[in-house]
Amino acid sequence: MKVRVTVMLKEGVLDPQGKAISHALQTLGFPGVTEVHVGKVIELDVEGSDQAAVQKQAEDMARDLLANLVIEDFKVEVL
Amino acid sequence: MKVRVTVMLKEGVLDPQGKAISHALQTLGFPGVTEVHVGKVIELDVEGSDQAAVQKQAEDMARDLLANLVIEDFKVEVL
Amino acid sequence: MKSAIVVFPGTNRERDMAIALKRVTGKAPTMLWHRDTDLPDVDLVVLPGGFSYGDYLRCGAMAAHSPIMAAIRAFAQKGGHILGVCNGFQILTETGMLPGALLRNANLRFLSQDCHLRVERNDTPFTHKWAKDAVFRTPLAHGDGNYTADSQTLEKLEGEGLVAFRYANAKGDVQADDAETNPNGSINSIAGILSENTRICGMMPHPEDLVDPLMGGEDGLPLFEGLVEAFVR
Amino acid sequence: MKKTVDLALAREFGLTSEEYDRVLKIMGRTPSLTELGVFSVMWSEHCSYKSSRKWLRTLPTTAPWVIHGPGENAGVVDIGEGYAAIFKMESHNHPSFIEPYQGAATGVGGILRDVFTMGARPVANLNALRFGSPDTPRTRQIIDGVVRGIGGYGNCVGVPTVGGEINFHPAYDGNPLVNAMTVGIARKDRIFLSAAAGVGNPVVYVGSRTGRDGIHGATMSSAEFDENALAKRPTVQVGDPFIEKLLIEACLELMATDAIVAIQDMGAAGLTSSSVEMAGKGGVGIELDLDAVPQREPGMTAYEMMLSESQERMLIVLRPDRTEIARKIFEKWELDFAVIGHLTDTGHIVVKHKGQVEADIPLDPLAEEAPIYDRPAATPQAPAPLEAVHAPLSLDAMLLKLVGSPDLASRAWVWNQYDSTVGGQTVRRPGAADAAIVKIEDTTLGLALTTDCTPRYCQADPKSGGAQAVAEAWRNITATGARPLAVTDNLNFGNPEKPEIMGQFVAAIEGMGEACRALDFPVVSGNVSLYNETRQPDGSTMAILPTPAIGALGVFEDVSKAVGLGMASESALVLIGET
Ligand SMILES: Nc1ncnc2c1ncn2[C@@H]1O[C@H](COP(=O)(O)OP(=O)(O)O)[C@@H](O)[C@H]1O
Repeated sequence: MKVRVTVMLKEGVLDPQGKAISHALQTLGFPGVTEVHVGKVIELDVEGSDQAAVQKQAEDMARDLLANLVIEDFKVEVL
Repeated sequence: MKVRVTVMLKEGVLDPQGKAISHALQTLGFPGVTEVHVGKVIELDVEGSDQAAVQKQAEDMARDLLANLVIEDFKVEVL
Repeated sequence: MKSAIVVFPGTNRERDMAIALKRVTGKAPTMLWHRDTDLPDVDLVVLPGGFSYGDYLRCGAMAAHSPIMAAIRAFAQKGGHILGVCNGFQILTETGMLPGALLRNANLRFLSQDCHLRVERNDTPFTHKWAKDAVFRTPLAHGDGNYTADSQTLEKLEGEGLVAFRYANAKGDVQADDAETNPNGSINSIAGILSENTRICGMMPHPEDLVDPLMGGEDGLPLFEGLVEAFVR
Repeated sequence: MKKTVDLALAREFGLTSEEYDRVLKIMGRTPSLTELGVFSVMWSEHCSYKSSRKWLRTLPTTAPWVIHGPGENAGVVDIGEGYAAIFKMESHNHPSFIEPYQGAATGVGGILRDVFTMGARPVANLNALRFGSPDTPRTRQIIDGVVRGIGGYGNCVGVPTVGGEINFHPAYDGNPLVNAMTVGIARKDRIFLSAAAGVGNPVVYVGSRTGRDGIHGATMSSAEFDENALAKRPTVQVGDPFIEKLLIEACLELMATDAIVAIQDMGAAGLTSSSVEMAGKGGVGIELDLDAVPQREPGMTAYEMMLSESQERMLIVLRPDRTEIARKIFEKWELDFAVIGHLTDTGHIVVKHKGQVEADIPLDPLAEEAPIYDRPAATPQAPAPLEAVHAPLSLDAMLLKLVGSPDLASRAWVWNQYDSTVGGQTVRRPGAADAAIVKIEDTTLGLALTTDCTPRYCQADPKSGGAQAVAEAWRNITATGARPLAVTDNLNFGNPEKPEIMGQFVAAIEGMGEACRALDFPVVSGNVSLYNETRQPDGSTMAILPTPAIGALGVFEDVSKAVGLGMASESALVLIGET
């Protein structure tokens, strides 16, 4: 099954990338952009056919490796 | 409006990060993972209320700056 | 030779480059700011190394949209000479002035070490002080130097002889799948390429950091001496 | 976050009941939350050196070539031809355990600011690292993150990382040490200090915006805070080396004008310590209007802004007629710039927010009545006799074992991730000499730089261990041909409230002082990191090995005479000294 894990910085954590991109967009002539946040997306092919089990396994993977819970939150979607 | 731009390496472009993650997942005891792809997700707050116009603007931003079409594909979702 | 160096926010090897250029021309190059919209009358424009805009998003992506890049594009169209080193190379690929792209190093780490480069042709202003197939040592320092291009582009580069430098061992042997000699994993061990008219050169390593015996050698000097000879005026 | 200010809260903030009594006496009333926050950070071990000050005073700090010793943001020594070298070492141990990459990265950022604040262009970074056993996965993760973090920050700001040292010992399993050192160069008549002057002069904030980063970083246990806020509130500061690079260039550009009266970076306890220290040193008052502070998040309270540890920020007192010149420079570099207050003649720090006075504290007693402790120190026990060492069966096997041991193995994996050549002045890169060597651009001058300490010696005998660290640094510098000039230190120890730890601390300083005096090698800056202990499963705590890391600097009049380690063929090998 295909799984998508999205990892974003926690609210309130400085996001230097987002800041720099929003700044660049302004000067590029896209003035309407107010906030930018940058995160990672990790797409996985996981063996198995039980949606709940795959979801659980992906959450474990996110906690153990894919996200840094000190500064990041994650979201798991089984596609 | 909130917009999410997802940027992934094109198929065929080497993705050492994906490989490293899939390897690390194996050694961490997640044997069932076969393929891993890593990409970026950029969430933007864009002024405007016309869904189509915002979609178009985000696509322009993606083409101009957020993705490098030589190596990357992108997808725009107005949320 | 009259030369200019472009400084973007986050550029950090402009001083190294200025030292190298001054060493061969006897005069300090003009420093340009990324917001400038005109170029002075120069023979060579250099995009130096660093982390323009923090290299956030992608290396060189935001600098490629700086105001000065329009003037640099026009300069290129008129046949001007441009050297892009490290971040400068990344910026040139991001603008499309050179083909291909630079990905994360294959081992996913920043690399700071010496490497050896083999000179692939010596009939360009950038390479003519070396013999063809000469090998020279130079430092490299980057996290995203893994050159890639689609097969069509690659065919063209190789077919038209637009590869300037390849990573090699000290004897000049090239082996793309060997991490010792091709440290960042570049396709075909490509370290530097040329535009079709051979007037734009982009390369990842830093010959400008090896132009003084006190800093460990002068192996990078021929690049700069060659440029000066190409523009005697 | 409405909290009643009382002894219980003061305790949560890390003050003792005696210290809280002192606060009440100084204020003559119950302090506000913001005021309590200011006292607690200013009187924290980190800012007040309350356990160590008495002993630090015993170190030699002067020599004819010392321009500024301890007390400024960094030490300053005369290196000739009108130039000064400015340098300091600082720890980021705890943050590097919580989040190794960001902890180490912001450690590098912090020490860079201490140096360029004084007018120097940073020319070299070094580090001194201690990790637990390299075969545990957690330690490997920490090493990886710390090394990436040091590289990630240093490489981006474009300051070469030219040297350092690494040791391993299980005592650092839960408490790695990340000590970072920066060396900068300035004209010796263009050095900038932090003492504010000139009643009415504007106080200016530049750099990144203020967020709720690391608010309880310095003092308090976070658990006491309202759970919800905590989950969202980052305890870890994230660094932005790109902004730091712009800040360096903008500050140096401003420093080339005559606009600056005083300047100080916002380090631990950010706005509080910078404003209190600048005003205190200058003997003036200061009034801040927090509404003007550039903010990253909406709804921040005065307390949060005063205690935020957001990175990449500086506080500057300007000549009033130069404010516009300064504003233009920071606009050019695309950095936030805001006049957030002015100097007064009241001798108080007054903090206003939304029309309210949130804090009003007399500065003299805040500094002068800061606690200082003479903690009981047990004399360290004589080192235990070593077990007999048997002659190895095979010298070859022994050599292999030594070369393969973590403490002696090649560090190339580490330094190959650090840009050591940016700047074009690196004469000897890591591994090429006993000390790193950098040239001073446009001169024949050069600097030899090293960091040294052998914790297991300090464990066995803190006094000789402290002396040995200084001596080793001195030897590493002289071995390159440079003349040793001065020392910075980073004293990493356990809990000073334990007499045996305090004993280690006192003895190590005694040893360092003796060696520094004997070698005419003064200490011009430094940092103390105490309470480096980890709770064990059985409830006891384990302290790190006593680790007084020494950073040292020497000068070459003619750097082309420097010698390295590489042996030319047919050269003779001479051993000097008794074996
Ligand atoms: N953390 C580090 N960062 C950069 N360089 C390092 C680090 N650790 C060690 N080095 C370098 O490795 C070399 C050998 O280190 P070390 O064994 O500690 O030297 P020494 O015995 O001279 O003190 C030196 O050049 C030192 O600067």
